Amino acid sequence: MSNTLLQLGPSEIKIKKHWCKACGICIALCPKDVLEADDKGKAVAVAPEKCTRCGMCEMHCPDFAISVEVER
Amino acid sequence: MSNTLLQLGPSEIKIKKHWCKACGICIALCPKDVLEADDKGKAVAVAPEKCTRCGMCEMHCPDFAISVEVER
Amino acid sequence: MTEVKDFGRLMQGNEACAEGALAAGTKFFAGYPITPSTEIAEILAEKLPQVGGKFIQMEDEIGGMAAVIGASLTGLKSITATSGPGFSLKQENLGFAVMAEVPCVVVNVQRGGPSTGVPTSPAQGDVMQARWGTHGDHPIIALTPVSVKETYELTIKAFNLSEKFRTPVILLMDEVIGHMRERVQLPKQGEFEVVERKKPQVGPEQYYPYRDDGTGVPPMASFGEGYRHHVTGLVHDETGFPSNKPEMVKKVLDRLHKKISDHLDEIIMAEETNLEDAEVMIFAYGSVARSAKKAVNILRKNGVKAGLFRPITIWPFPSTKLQEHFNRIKKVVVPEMNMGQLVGEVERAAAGKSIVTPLNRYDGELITPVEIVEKVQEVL
Amino acid sequence: MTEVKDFGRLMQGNEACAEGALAAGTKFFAGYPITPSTEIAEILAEKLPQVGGKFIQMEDEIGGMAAVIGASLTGLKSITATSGPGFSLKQENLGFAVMAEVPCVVVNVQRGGPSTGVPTSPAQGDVMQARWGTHGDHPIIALTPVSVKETYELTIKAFNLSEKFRTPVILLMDEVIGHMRERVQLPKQGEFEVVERKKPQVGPEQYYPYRDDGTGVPPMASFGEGYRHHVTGLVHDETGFPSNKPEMVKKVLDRLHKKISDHLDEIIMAEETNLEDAEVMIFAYGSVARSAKKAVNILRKNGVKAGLFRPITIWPFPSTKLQEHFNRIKKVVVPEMNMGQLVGEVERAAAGKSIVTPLNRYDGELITPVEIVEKVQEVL
Amino acid sequence: MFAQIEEYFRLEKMPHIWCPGCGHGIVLGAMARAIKQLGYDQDKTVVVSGIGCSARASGYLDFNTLHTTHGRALAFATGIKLADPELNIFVVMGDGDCTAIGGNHFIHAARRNIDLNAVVFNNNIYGMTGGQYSPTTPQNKRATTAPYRTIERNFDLAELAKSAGATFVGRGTAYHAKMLTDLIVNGAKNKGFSVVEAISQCPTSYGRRNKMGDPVDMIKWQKEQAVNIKAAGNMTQEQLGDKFLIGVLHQDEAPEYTETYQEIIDRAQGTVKK
Amino acid sequence: MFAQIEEYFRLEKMPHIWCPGCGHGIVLGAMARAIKQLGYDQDKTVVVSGIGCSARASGYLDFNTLHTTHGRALAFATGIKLADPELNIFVVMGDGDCTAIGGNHFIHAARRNIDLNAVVFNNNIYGMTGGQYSPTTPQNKRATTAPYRTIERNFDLAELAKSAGATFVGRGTAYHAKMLTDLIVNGAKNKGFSVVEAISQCPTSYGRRNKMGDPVDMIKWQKEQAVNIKAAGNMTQEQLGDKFLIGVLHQDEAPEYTETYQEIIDRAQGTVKK
Amino acid sequence: MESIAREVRLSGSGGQGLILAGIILAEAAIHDGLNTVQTQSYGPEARGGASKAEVIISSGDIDYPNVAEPEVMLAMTQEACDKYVGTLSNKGILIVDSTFVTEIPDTTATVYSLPITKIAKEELGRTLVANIVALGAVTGLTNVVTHQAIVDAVLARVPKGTEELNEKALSLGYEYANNASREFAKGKMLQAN
Amino acid sequence: MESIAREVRLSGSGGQGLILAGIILAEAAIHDGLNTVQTQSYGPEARGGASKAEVIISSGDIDYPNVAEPEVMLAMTQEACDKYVGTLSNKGILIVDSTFVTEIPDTTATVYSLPITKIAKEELGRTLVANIVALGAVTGLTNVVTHQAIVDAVLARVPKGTEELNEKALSLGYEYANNASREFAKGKMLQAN
Ligand SMILES: Cc1ncc(C[n+]2csc(CCOP(=O)(O)OP(=O)(O)O)c2C)c(N)n1
Ligand SMILES: Cc1ncc(C[n+]2csc(CCOP(=O)(O)OP(=O)(O)O)c2C)c(N)n1
Ligand code: SF4
Ligand code: SF4
Ligand code: SF4
Ligand code: SF4
Ligand code: SF4
Ligand code: SF4
Ligand SMILES: [Mg+2]
Ligand SMILES: [Mg+2]
Repeated sequence: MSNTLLQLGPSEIKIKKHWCKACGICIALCPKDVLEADDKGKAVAVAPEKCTRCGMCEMHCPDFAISVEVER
Repeated sequence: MSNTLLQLGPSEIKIKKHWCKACGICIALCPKDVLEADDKGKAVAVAPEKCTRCGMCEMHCPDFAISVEVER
Repeated sequence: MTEVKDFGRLMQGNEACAEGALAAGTKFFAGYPITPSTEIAEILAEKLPQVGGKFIQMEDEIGGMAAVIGASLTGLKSITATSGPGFSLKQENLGFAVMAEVPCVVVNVQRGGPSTGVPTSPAQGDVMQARWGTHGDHPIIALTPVSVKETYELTIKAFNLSEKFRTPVILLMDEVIGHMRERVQLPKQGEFEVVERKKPQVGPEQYYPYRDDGTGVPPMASFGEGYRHHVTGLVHDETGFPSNKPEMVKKVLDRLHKKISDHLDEIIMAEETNLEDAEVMIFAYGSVARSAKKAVNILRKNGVKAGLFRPITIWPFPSTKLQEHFNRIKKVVVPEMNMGQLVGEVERAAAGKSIVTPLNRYDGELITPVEIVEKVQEVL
Repeated sequence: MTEVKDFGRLMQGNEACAEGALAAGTKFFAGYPITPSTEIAEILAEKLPQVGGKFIQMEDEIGGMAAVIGASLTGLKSITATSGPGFSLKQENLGFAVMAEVPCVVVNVQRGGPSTGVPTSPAQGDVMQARWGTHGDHPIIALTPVSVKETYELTIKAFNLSEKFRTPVILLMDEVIGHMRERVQLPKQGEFEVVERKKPQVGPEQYYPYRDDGTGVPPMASFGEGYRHHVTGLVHDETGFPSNKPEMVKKVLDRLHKKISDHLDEIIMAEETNLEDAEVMIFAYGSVARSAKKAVNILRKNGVKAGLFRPITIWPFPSTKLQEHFNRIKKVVVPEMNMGQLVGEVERAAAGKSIVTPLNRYDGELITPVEIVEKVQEVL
Repeated sequence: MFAQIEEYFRLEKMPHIWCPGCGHGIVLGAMARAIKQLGYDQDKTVVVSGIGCSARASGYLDFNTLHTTHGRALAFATGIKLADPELNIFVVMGDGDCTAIGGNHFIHAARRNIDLNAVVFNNNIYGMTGGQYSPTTPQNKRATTAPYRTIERNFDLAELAKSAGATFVGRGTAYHAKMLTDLIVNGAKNKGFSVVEAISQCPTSYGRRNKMGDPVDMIKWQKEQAVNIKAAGNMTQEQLGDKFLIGVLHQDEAPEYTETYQEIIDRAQGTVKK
Repeated sequence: MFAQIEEYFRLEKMPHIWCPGCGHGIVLGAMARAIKQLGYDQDKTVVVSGIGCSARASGYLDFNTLHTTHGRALAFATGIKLADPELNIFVVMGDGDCTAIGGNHFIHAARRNIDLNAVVFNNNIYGMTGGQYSPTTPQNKRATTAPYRTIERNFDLAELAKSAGATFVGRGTAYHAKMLTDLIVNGAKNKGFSVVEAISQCPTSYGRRNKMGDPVDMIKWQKEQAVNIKAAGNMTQEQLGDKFLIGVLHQDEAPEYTETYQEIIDRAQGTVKK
Repeated sequence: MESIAREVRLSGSGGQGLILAGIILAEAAIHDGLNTVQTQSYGPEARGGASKAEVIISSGDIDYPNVAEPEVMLAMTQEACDKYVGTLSNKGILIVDSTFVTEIPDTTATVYSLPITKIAKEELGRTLVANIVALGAVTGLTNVVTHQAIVDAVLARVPKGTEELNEKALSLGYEYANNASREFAKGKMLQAN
Repeated sequence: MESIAREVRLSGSGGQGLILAGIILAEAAIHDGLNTVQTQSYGPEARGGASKAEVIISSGDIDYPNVAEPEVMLAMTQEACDKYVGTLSNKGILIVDSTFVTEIPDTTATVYSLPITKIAKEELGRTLVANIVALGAVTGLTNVVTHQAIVDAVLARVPKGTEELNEKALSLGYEYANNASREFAKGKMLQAN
């Protein structure tokens, strides 16, 4: 995966607000501080440009609410 | 047990015929050939004088039919 | 089991059950041994693999019932067999099969209870348990054979009803029938009906596993066939997914019951002997009906107009069939090898119109014809 | 549970059950959690050790029932609590307790069935199962509380009957009663009867654990007290050892039933409201009886002479008490949160004398007073 | 990308009803990704579950799904697998489901080495019924039925599975979601009974009562307490302390049940001599 | 001398109804001799059994005896022991009783380390119901429900007990009756859950069908196949072959359940602080 | 003894402590020497989703234990408000937590919109006590129980050390309610956001 | 079709093969074109203790399946003989294996005492076939089934390779019975020990 990284465009972090339950896990586990909580505690991508597409957020979201999409 | 043996009188091998089911185990396990089967297969002590009171017969009789008694 | 000329062959009741299951096309047995039903398992352990079927001895009766339901979900006709204590253990999953509408046949060869009771003696003590043993409202079908031959036939019938109505069917034998051997002349394959469950006629997208198609019984897809769906013991809607909306709860429970109660004609079987002119009815089932039949003969010889009503289907209870007679027959004797179970249903059906007298024996011995004769003479 | 002035306190039904058990002197609980009965376990987990008692969460409901029987054999008053699926699993060992005559209390807080059903909704779907759930003929006592206070009282009563008659007693609650909280003013210790099981009055040599001493209930020695004896679920003679002699089988089963049926006066409880001049009877129990009571009030206000028969003991069924009224009251409405269970017994008792009309709701909602009122108006 | 596994979900049932921060969703994701990797045909894949919060997993997945009775999932699954050995079967169980009421079916499925893939969502508690202790709750913890803290020792699920006969035993955590996916993949590839214990967090019924903080704290605890079995060899007993091992804990060869059963059929049908 | 243990028997129930040469009688004798050695008060001793030929043992012994339902003996016994920890409890089970239907109670009693003494009469078959295979029947044997021979692997009862948490696990045979007695004595002395597996012969339902000869042949087979664990260390894997080990197979220290429960009572009653 | 029963519904989502609030309200009724029955919704919806606790208060016996047409309804989430408002009595009172309930449903009931959770958060620093604030508001607006009774009931239930906080929460709710009440008396609906 | 049913009881102890004998006898009846029902005692007593297999043979239907008052009874142990003789028909036939039955109970039935097991052991070298010898005797003395039928039935049931042995056993039983029969005809009871 990591060797295809270079060929990929900037990542788009999709967050289904309706599915997000504001648990904070993605925010805590993102190594690049890409994510923050909104006033209801739900995740927002505040610095998508820093994202390395490591997948930590997506893999650990208990609610399938966050998805790191890649534009080709 | 074995060191009290010398002080004991001759052993008496009691066989409850009514309990014996003629399985042959005691006969087979007696190291001294003390026991034999009667015509119905039930155990009889044919050579009690050879008995060493090892207890094999009694301990292995599934029917509690044989008991090696010791006269004091 | 040697085939002998044309006179038929000697067969045991439990064997007839196993053979009937094979004749109905069963390909799966899971269970746990228990007297007096074990022979059914033993025979199927040998014969199922011969026809490419599967036999598994599970760790307990609960597992046996579960595995049977699992196998049926893949499309195999499946059966388990047990007796009293095991029947009690199967109750939770039996209810699951009712709720999830999974066809299967559960045989209970009744022995003396309660508890470990008298494991090797006959009884008819699980009759009410067959109806009410699992928690919650549920319909059930239970059949009681009177002979070795009928055991064969009713095992097939049990499968047919089970497949047709997507419901577990109980074959409620008793130790006398299970263990006795008698001469039987069995119908050959092709001479009896074999029903297969209804399959979906639409594509997976249009398939609703619990939608009433008008018959009350939704078509059933097997796991692995492309009709991915959800099966649960929770109350569910027609998609199969849980719902606790009051109207859905009512809807599913209503359909579960109606699919049975709307087809009583097909489900209810009873044998009536000498009832046309009878002044007294003997109501008896299972092995006791054999004694009753003999009692009727004796009574008739002695000038007493006795007749026999033998329910073959005991659940649903054949009230209507029975009530037809209560307009005329005012005396009913109900011999049972229990402390009085089905007699309660007879009384209810009689609704005060006929006097219902129980005759109970629960000491592990089959009621004799003479006992019945005497009881009839007593009530007349 | 804070004690407030003299006005009583707020208490939940399940809590009242736990408190009633403690008041009755229980020292042992074994069970397995299940909605909606779990609070009973949770409260006893906290409170039993405070009084030197024991609580154990077993690996399953079967084990819970078994452990309770074991504990009772050492002399401790013992209780287990469960709901539908767990009640099904307890059936085999419940039958053991009947057969071996081991006192214990089994609580079933009914939820929607069959199978997993609607775990959090109320129902009265296990009423017939309470009577017939285990295999074989067996007597049973089952009580149904109508309120939080009565839950407390009936839990004590259940222990009393259980100890007195050496038999398991079922406390058949429903989710409404189990989970509702209401103001209660409970009797204080000393203000209610607490029965202890009868102990042998003779020495171990003269002790027969299953010999009728004239009361039908043999004295019971505890394990460890010097009265070594044998306890089995097989049919046994008065020494406690297995016997399958027909006359012994009959003898033990007869005594098991007679010890109950000879004491119906002590066992059967029912509340009668406004029945003296009633032209229509509502027969209701458990939470539904609360709606029924309100319905009676409404009907009376509207000039309809309605009355309520509320069985508190549902098993044994209070036929005789009920029949007294059927000479006069010709219309009976039986609302139940099931598809019609106890109504069958009412019909049987009516024996055609009165017209019995069921009113069933099984969608997980409590029947409302208005529904009952309407049904009564319909039948009048 | 969720899009890659989206097809495995019944989207109309989402969002699921697990609590915020419940680990079960993470474990479910690992399962879905594993099945993706395995490339199983959806129509030929079955997910069986018992009863519990974990057991709800079956309802969210778009396979042939069966939500059974509490504790009996493996027994139902045994019937399915024996009846149709072509099917790929995953069995989702909670710790209570699997090791309390379902303990017997668990050891017997292991003994038979039947080709089922058990995924145990272990949150050390009965989540669904509100927090009673389970056979995997460690000692000295609080639960609604353990107001004075638990005194019972907990099962080592992996040890139990191994001694009963399972031929693949792995343990992962919600935190180690990637490894968990791999464990499920490898378990599925094992022809025989495979157990993957997935340590999951239940903030609602376990974490709160045991002062384990919020979901984030709980998942971080998993990170800290878990030791990869490959690294464990170089650690002293002291260093290990009360940490737990993750990774492939046991792997073994043994005949698989449904395959051996086929031999019986062959013998019975005379294809092969008895 | 039988006279020494005679008092422990209900002589009026004898002779027992086990078949000629059935190993269960030998194991029962070993139990009685062990209790003699332990010097337990008859009134304070309880024998609980399940259902099976083995389970009949309770009826022949003059203690407080309880003959329960099939598979549930340990659960009944758990109630008895917790209710009255003063009682010495022996739990007699058949292999089917203990490891098939009763498997769950077995592993949980072990996990709790409750002070019960399980004696498993293992004849590798369901004797009472006439010879169906059990979870301890070795592979490739004949049984009424295995007309094509067994394909399931058998449990290693001792391994299972150990991994579930039993603190004393021993194995003996009817042939090694003296050692069996000692094992039962040592198991009883262990404060915690003890398991003694007693290999017994069932000539009627197992031996005959598997051509193992008469009872004498079967008991000699035990002599030949059993290897004392103390001697096993000096043997090669080859020498061991399919022989089995006897002796004390596992011993361990752990808090006993009823003792720990007493601590809960103390805490709840405020004797000790929570 | 026939008498009028007053029915109160407290609704919101799982974690808002409304069941405790219902229990306290019922206990307050007992302090007042009244009869009371408290019920609540169980089930999956009790965890997340809309949930409710209901209390019936009466000087007479309470037979039918369910609330059919409550006179008073508290709604602390939009979902709960929408789901449960339907059976509210026409002449009833609806109290919504304006922190979460932004759309007032169509109803003929009198509506009070109070920023309950906001009050708890901003004036007390603890959203946790929103339920107690709500209790203050409900009792202040309806007098289903006396003020002393609700104070006593709250104090008897809350953990040691939090008495002051809770009493304050209760008072705040009471105050806001009184203001709202007064303002309503002036003939306009209060939107105290 | 009403017709007389003939009831036969074969009794002895668990290991003597009497259930198989009962099955064979019933199958012989089928060979004769008759109806038949076979039952047996199960339970602890079936293993050790006295046990029995019973056969009813009739040209008509057989409803009640139990043997109440057998016309023919075989007893191959003393215990079985004592236990079951009571219900033997007064005019019935009792055939005892004199190898084991040494005390003939008080009975008005006609008694034939034949050394069945001894014959099997001494003349055939296999006590195992005592049950077949017994069948020969029973059918020889009673004609409940035809000779051909019993021969066919035995041959159909026994393991391959043992046909000759079993046929011989059957014949021996038949012969002894005929002799006994003849001797009985001479008016004295046979004690062929
Ligand atoms: C026979 C039966 N007993 C008890 C229950 C109640 N029950 C439902 S889920 C559950 C335990 C859930 O715990 P676990 O299996 O660990 O799953 P989790 O909810 O923690 O994921 C229990 C006891 C039931 N449904 N059926
Ligand atoms: C619930 C239940 N299931 C099945 C049985 C039937 N049953 C009685 S004993 C037994 C097995 C006996 O085998 P084992 O436990 O090994 O004891 P053994 O007879 O070999 O000593 C079985 C299956 C029963 N009594 N109860
Ligand atoms: S993919 Fe990794 S870096 Fe990007 S937002 Fe998620 S956790 Fe952060
Ligand atoms: S992990 Fe998922 S549910 Fe939790 S905050 Fe992030 S997006 Fe929301
Ligand atoms: S005691 Fe030993 S030597 Fe004596 S008879 Fe018995 S086995 Fe033989
Ligand atoms: S071992 Fe016992 S039963 Fe067997 S032959 Fe010897 S005395 Fe008889
Ligand atoms: S209760 Fe626990 S396990 Fe259940 S959904 Fe909530 S967090 Fe998850
Ligand atoms: S069947 Fe087997 S276990 Fe049972 S008594 Fe006979 S030999 Fe012993
Ligand atoms: Mg869990
Ligand atoms: Mg065994």
